Amino acid sequence: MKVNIIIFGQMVDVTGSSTLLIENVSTTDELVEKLHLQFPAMATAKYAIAVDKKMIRENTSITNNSMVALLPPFSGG
Amino acid sequence: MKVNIIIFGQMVDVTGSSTLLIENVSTTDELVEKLHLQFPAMATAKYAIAVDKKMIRENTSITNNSMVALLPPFSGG
Amino acid sequence: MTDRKPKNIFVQGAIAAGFVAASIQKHSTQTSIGAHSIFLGQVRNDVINNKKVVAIYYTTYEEMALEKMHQIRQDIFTKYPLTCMHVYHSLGKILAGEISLFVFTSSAHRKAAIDACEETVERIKAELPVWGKELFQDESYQWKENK
Amino acid sequence: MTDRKPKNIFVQGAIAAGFVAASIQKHSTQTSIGAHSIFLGQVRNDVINNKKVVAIYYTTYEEMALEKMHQIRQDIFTKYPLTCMHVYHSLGKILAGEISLFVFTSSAHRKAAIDACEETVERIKAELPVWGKELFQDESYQWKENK
Repeated sequence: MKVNIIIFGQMVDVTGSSTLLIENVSTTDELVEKLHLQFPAMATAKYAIAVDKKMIRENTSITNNSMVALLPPFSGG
Repeated sequence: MKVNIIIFGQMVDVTGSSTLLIENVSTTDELVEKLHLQFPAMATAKYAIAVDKKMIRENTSITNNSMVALLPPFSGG
Repeated sequence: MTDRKPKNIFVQGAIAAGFVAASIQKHSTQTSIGAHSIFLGQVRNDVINNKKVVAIYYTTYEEMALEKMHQIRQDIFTKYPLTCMHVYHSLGKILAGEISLFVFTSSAHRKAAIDACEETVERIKAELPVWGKELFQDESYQWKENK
Repeated sequence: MTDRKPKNIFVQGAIAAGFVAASIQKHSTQTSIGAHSIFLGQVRNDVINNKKVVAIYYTTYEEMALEKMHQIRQDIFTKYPLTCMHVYHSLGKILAGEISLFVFTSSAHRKAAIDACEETVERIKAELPVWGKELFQDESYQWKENK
């Protein structure tokens, strides 16, 4: 299973990329764990996760078709 | 003693004029009494009195030089 | 009240959209501003007893209104950290759909600009000696009442 | 959420004063409107650690932002008796002094227009996935934070 992740704002500075492909994860908790291993700076970064354009607050299942996004604090306006 | 009165808005409909000259009054209470005799419709009209551009709430002395205004409810904007 | 001469706020006729734009544009050099709040009052085509309002004719007790506006302005600047405030009120005949009041406040942050604009509008409606005569199609009229 | 396609709110580059004027002008035919409330966000020339912000570069997660804005719009129309609401947000590089957010609400009476405008601005700042990168003169940057 591969999950495509899109990354915005200051999180791009943390991951160095605005998209990532992460393999072998089926929940957002697993995804976060993998990301933190790959990018230790994420541990102190503030961000939320959206799955299919909805902010999630709990561990959520993800599939090949899920659209996962890493969203740092909003600063529009 | 003559007092010049300026009249605005719907109060002009009541008095028929936008200025009046009232004689022999030295306070606003006396003035109101005279006006009500002259214009009985004033008894039911809503209006405030300004002396020298300040709204008054109590009986106030007026002189030849006073600028007295009859102000119906404001409806600007 | 200071001795400073009160600014005139009255304009003959409606306030044009282009005038609002020019006011906004002028602020682009004031780069400490982060937020503008604008209120525009537009004449409504109300139907009262089956008669349509086609225009409002505004009059004022100008000297008193300008003194009062000066005081409102001072109060608002004391209460809110504004960069600037502009107020324009129409006099004369303003057709339905035209703009008769323009209040424009600017500040570094949105809260001050928004609150100051609203408070200024409320005070103008309540405290300025201005009267609106609602003119109907058949040339009859009634006096406007502020809520 | 209805099936209706969300309206686009994003524009490339700054929002011109003339665009605001054209928006206002369009409403002169809607004679049931009595009040317009407008909020404009302008890029500030803040000084941070002795470095001056010369511009903000805005990016968004557009698909999600438009869905969210659609929901905000529906909530606001449910809560307030509005005649209309228009929202525009800039993307790309907006210079200090330029306008990056334009929120415009109209109603028969002022209370609804003013309250709806303020609530919409607050929700946009809190809920829209948009990010501002503050660009300094020396080409360094920092990420904007909303208060």
